[in-house]
Amino acid sequence: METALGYMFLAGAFALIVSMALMLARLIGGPTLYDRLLAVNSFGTKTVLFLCVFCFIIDRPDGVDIALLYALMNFIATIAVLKFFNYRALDVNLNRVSVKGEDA
Amino acid sequence: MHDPHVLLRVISKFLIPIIALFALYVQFHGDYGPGGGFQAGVILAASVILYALIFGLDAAKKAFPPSWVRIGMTIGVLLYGGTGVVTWLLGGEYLNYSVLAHEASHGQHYGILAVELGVLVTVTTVMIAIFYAFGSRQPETDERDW
Amino acid sequence: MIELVLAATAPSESAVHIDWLSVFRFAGSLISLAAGLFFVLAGTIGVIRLPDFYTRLHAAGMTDTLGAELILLALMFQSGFSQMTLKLVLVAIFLLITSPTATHAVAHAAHEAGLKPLLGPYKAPEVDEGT
Amino acid sequence: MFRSALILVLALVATWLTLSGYFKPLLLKLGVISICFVLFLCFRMRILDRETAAYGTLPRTLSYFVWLFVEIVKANMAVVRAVLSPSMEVSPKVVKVPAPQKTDIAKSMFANSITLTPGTVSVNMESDHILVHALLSEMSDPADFAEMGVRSAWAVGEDMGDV
Repeated sequence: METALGYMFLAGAFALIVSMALMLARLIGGPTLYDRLLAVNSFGTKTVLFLCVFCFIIDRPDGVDIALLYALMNFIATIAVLKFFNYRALDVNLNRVSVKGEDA
Repeated sequence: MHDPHVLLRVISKFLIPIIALFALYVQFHGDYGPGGGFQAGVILAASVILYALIFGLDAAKKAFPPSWVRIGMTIGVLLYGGTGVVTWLLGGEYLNYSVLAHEASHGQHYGILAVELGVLVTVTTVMIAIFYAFGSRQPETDERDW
Repeated sequence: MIELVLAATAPSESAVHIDWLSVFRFAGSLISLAAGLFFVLAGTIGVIRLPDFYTRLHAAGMTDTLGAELILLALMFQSGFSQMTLKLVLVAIFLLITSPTATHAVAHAAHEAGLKPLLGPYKAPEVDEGT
Repeated sequence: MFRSALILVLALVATWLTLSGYFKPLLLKLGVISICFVLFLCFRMRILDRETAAYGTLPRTLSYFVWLFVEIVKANMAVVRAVLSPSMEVSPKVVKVPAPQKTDIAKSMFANSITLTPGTVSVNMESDHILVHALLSEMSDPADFAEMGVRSAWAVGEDMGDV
């Protein structure tokens, strides 16, 4: 059973890599900038999943921290790139309510 | 009031404390798992950068003033170097932590904590300084140029 | 002689005993891993096949939600009640929170930039066998 | 604000214990220091309010997610069928969904729930409605959205009447 489990997760990791490679095709060929961003974002999600599965295969639970970090960084990177391409600058306040954040 | 970025604001506010706490977790668990001062500094800076991305650079500079950045960059290096000098004064070699406490292993623990704290402060403030420098750049191209 | 035979049969009798809990965990993780990979691959194929940006968003969302959660569930089945399960739950929660927000941000940016969605019924073009 | 700070501290303690898993005195002390620092950072950023500490209605949110998960599974089946069929018949449609929720957090929960169910993506958030792009035209039924809106508002503590 142990080896069956190992092969199962290996197959899962391989399938994730295949799907990441297919996503790269959309990243390279995507007609618009937003297609590319979508592909990058989806690629990041798959990277998180791959990291989780891979840490399981090599039996090191610490690696899940890295997956957690990657999920957060993926979000920040997407927002930063989007903001840069929409406003051509990072110094824009996206918050139209007061900084206090109380509900208007 | 028309506010198209409601969702980004709410979710980012939810995430900022968690990212900061995660940074400090990475900082203090450097000897149990992957992590350490450098990575923690980058993650802590990322939480400030997320705040700056959503609320603008001015609000970020109010929350985390540039003067803190300048002070932090020096304090971090001083902490690192100062630990070395203290071990030197206590009779060991430069950065030989064993002399910091009565027991060698305790001394090494405290020494590593101090040095990693120095790395954390320096890396955080340098990352934020780089972001402030990049973020203050005004767009050179017009909206119609591209 | 009889004692020897008994001693020889005793271990084999205990080997027949099946650990149902681990069988259940194995089956659960096998099923959820297979389903999760199916949704991930279907989402990827959707991103490749669908005609325009806004429709591709839906396929990518399919990967981000059910695919990701099911694969993490498969890992949780195997790790049992441990530190790792809690961390995997945390990863799942973060993916549930951040991925729709990032999708919304990309869609909103495209909408603001004036990218027009393709509307109305759409069918995949027939594959031309001759060329 | 104090109530939000208290809720945030409880949530941060839970997060720290989940991440760390060690109960050594030194690490617990460092955890207390970390949580104090995070609270200080949030105070400096002026984000200590209900949106940052959205854990106050956790039981309701969890039971809402159970309902949402069923919806996600149903929507996934429909999208998979549409995407993997050879003819790939899709009928994209853009609809305006009314969003009468009062608080920003309820609106965000609603928009995120719409995006989480595959086949519908919230594209733009106006003051009283959300622009939704639907992959299949049968998914753009206003009644479904209304139910989801009421339930998601309930999940973050805003009562909007019966489902």
